[in-house]
Amino acid sequence: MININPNDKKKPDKRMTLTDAIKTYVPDGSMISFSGMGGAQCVAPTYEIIRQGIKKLTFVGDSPCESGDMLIGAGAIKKAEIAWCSYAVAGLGYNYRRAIEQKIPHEIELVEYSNYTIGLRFLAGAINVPYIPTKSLMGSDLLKYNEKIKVEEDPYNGEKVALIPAVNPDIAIVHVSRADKRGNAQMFGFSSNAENLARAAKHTIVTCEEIVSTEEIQRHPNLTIIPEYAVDAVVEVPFASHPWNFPYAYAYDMPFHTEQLAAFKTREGFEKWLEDYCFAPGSWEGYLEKVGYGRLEKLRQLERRFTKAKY
Amino acid sequence: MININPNDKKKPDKRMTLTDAIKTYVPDGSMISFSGMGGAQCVAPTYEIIRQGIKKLTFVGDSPCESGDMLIGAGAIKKAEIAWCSYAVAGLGYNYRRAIEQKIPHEIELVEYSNYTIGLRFLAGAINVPYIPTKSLMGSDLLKYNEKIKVEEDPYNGEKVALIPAVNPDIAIVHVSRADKRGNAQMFGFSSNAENLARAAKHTIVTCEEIVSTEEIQRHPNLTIIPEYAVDAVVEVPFASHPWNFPYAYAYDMPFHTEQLAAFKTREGFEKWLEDYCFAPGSWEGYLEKVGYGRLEKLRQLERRFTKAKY
Amino acid sequence: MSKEYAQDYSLQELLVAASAKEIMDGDVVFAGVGVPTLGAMVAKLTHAPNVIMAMESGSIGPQPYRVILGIGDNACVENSICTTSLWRLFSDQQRGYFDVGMIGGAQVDKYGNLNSTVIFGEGDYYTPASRLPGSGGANDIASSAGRTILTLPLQKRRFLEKVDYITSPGYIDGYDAREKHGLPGGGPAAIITNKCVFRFDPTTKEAYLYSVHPGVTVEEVKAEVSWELKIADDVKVTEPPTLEEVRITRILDAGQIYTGSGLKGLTFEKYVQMLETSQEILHQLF
Amino acid sequence: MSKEYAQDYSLQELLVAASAKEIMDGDVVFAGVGVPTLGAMVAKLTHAPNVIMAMESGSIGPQPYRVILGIGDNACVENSICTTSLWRLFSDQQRGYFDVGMIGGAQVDKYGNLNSTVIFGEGDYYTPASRLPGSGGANDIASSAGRTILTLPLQKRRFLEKVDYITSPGYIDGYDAREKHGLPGGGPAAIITNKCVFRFDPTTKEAYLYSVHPGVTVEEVKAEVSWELKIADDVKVTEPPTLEEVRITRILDAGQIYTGSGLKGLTFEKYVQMLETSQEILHQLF
Repeated sequence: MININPNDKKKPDKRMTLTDAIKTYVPDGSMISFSGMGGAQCVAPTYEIIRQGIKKLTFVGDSPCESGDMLIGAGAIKKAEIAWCSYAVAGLGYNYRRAIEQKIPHEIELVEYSNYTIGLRFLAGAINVPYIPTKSLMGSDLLKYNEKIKVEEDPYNGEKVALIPAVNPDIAIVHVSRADKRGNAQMFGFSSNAENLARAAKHTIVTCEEIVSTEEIQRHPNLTIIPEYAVDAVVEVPFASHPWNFPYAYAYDMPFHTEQLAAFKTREGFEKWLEDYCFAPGSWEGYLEKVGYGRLEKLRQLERRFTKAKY
Repeated sequence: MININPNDKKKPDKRMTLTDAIKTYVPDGSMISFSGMGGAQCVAPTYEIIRQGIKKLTFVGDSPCESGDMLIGAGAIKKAEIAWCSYAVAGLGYNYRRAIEQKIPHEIELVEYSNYTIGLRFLAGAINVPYIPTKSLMGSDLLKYNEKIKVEEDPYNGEKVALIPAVNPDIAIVHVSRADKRGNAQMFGFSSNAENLARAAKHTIVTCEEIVSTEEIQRHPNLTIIPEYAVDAVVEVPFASHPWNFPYAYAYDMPFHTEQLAAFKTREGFEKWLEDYCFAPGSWEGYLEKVGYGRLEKLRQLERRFTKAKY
Repeated sequence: MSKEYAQDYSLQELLVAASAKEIMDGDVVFAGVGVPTLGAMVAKLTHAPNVIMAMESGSIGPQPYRVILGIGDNACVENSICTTSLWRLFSDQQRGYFDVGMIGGAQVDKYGNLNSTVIFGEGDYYTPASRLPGSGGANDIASSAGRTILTLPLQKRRFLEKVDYITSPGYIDGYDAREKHGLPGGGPAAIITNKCVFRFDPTTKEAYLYSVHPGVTVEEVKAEVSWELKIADDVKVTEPPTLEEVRITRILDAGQIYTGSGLKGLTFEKYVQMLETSQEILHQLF
Repeated sequence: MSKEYAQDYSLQELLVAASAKEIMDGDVVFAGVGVPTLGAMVAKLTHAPNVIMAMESGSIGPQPYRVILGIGDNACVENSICTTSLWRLFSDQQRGYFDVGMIGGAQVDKYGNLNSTVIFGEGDYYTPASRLPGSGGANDIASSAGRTILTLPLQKRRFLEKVDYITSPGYIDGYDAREKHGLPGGGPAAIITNKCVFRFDPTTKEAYLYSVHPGVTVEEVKAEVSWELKIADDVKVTEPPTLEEVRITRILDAGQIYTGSGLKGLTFEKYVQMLETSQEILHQLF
């Protein structure tokens, strides 16, 4: 289905625009995954996918916020294999609920896991084994409605284990603190499932707050969570997680998020939001312009009062 | 067998001497594992275990040098579950060879894995699952002589996989760059299997080149490879890997190692070495004194010319 | 330290204090955002200074000078002792390192099984009356944490003989069912509600009424439970929050995000100010 | 770039150059210490600037200003792009990210199966004539690397119809045996010896004589192989090292640790001096 140059991972310079990266690596019908958990979400790529009108995606992820709920609302997702879909403190996953409860904008197929077992799917995919056993999910109804999870007695001690199948998405989008143009990706703070996502996927786009030199990467090799050989494209996208926080970079924009989620409560509100914040601005730069660089700078300053990367 | 206070992992101050840590956590008959690969080896703990005359250990490790070969030579090991035993450039595992070929000082039981599959045993132990599948070992004779590895067709795609059993040693000894007194352990450079060893084991001794404050740990939380809740004891042991190198700390003492290995070629040479470098000095400090602090300082300076931790 | 109880406190503040009391010094606490995080922070700042909070995103042991606004908020990274990945954090839980997990849900049954996935209503799993967010990490916490604390409002439609869907197993169908299913964690220790606290029979693993909050009667509780509720021989009155617990809760959540109506009408300016101020005030606590 | 061949070179230098030529630009190379690492470094400094070396200890992409003295030497960390753990590095190999693995052994057979575990002699696995170090990571490299390059000295007692013990599978018993056993890697591409280079028949997967080193005859090679050796129709002469390759090899291993007798009589002072000098000289190469 995807017909991408398999040698892209060997390129010494993988820099692209967000638009081109999505256009190249995310055809209709792809199986896709995103990094982020709570904070550090892939909001900019989500908006770009919606702008490009990509459809029929299979979404695999732990607890998506924008990337799950907004893509569902935009009608981009055919099937979701997830553990949770909502927005935490600021509001609920209204698009997700509308899709399941009322088939708006259309029906989606749903396969449920827990956060840990989605993490194990990526781990299994990253290390290239068909499954990893776990002790989660036992005695729950997740087993009843997910036929891909097999319960077995382990051949060593006869313990009950659930086998969690590997996943190898067509494309992973991972947002990190910084990367060089070859794709060596470094993260300050928690890294969600980024390291395994990037390796599990057939193709990987690294978006980063900042592109740095390879020399800078070499100064702190312990921070590299994804080496260049697992990466197809590198895109510099500052504030890519707004309104979410990004560790050591900018604080959570909760007032903005609250307003956004209030709009998402109705289908009309969501559609108007897409028009105002996704289509009309035309690009992520346009979105940031609309949010206001003054506000963004304030979020950056605010975060610096609390944390500053000391690497 | 081991009767250790299960609440040791909760202590806010876990500092001990090397002697006390080994005395407390390594009774005769323990199953034991060490960190290190090529460099960063646990040499000081190895000497201490020999000095204390501990016996009948089951040793589980990837490619041990001193910790495998010297403990075998000292008659401390009953059974070894390993992938390799030698010393790389400076010489071979003469004690290991003597034990297998001539039962000197006594017979040992041997179960062989590869480096990766030993790594997977620790990973499985660390995440508390009975096994992890792999594609290593297929078509090799390791399968023929190791009945613990089971080959199966995976229930998803019918691919052949080898199941690698978890291991949960009684005690892990892990040597890292630095730790705080609570046991938060940080490593500069490669970390071998340290992070999984520490978690797989029932009890874990962290030795470190330097004890630092918790505030220093908090400045760089991305470098913490083992959190305090997995640690029972913390021991500051500078130059614990000599004659091996330790990343960002001191260079490899190859001339010393070459001399050491030349001595190990004969049983008499090995026994004299133990007398001169292990028993007579009476402690690791005594060993370092005998090596010479001037020489050690030179190795530290030498390394600084090439690498210096920039965290 | 003699305990001085607060006279003036809200129900949310009582819940925070009750959660805090479930935590012992040295516990590693898998804390969700809101009352659980506040409870863990209050515990850390009162009787349990060695508490370590584990946050789902991969942050361990944060000591933030601001209120935590999400499991992946930057506050979770602030002064943490380890920032790592999601799978590693959950693996550490499966290994048995996490003593307490705190989870909520929409429905619970008498064996402490929680539903946070779907309300069937007239329909079923595929065509539910109401779709909830799903398990997230709740199932994994329920499976592997040393013990779990469940929090949800006491309402008859929530306290059911049998939940529509078991998202997070409690004691399943009681007795040794957890062992039979191979679950490594210890199961629920308590259900904390807005009116009372339930605990579990050590043999049957059925929930019973352990204490009622000040001013609440046993009958009021029974009226909101769908099964024939067992009552402790000596039902206690839930210990009210101490002055110190209330004081710290109010400092931690000065903006009343979790303990009041702080989210309403929160302008950007007020929000920035709230965080900036909290940094100054919280420095006094640590 | 026209190639100027060296006239004056040692056998070890030829082996380094031959190893280097097996590496393509952009390859990720799982390199053991000695000739493989030197070969990979020479490749990186000549025709393959984008080579990435993966070192077993968990270091990826080092660019050291000194000779690498072990797979876990600090030189492996120097200017690396990523330092991680052993299991992660090997997992990346199992995932298919490593293009070339270089391994040696004590015995090899006509299907490229390697033995680095035991020489049975009159005995067996449990009572061997000679105990070798074992697999280490060799089995994993042989299982999963995109292709493998085998290096060992050409001797009749080493080149056997059947090895005593398969530590690292080549093509097992030929044809599609690797696929049948589920091995993800491509298998051996070449055996480089002190006298010649073998490659493998694309169908039968049997080793055949591909080239002889300058001055070596086909008969000399056949005399050191225990099976009925197949010979290429057009046996080549192994390409000698270029002037540039020899020059760089001599700079990289100025102390002749791997390409001469540098280990003999190495005093501490000479050793320190060797490393200090290498730093200065190597800065000219990068």
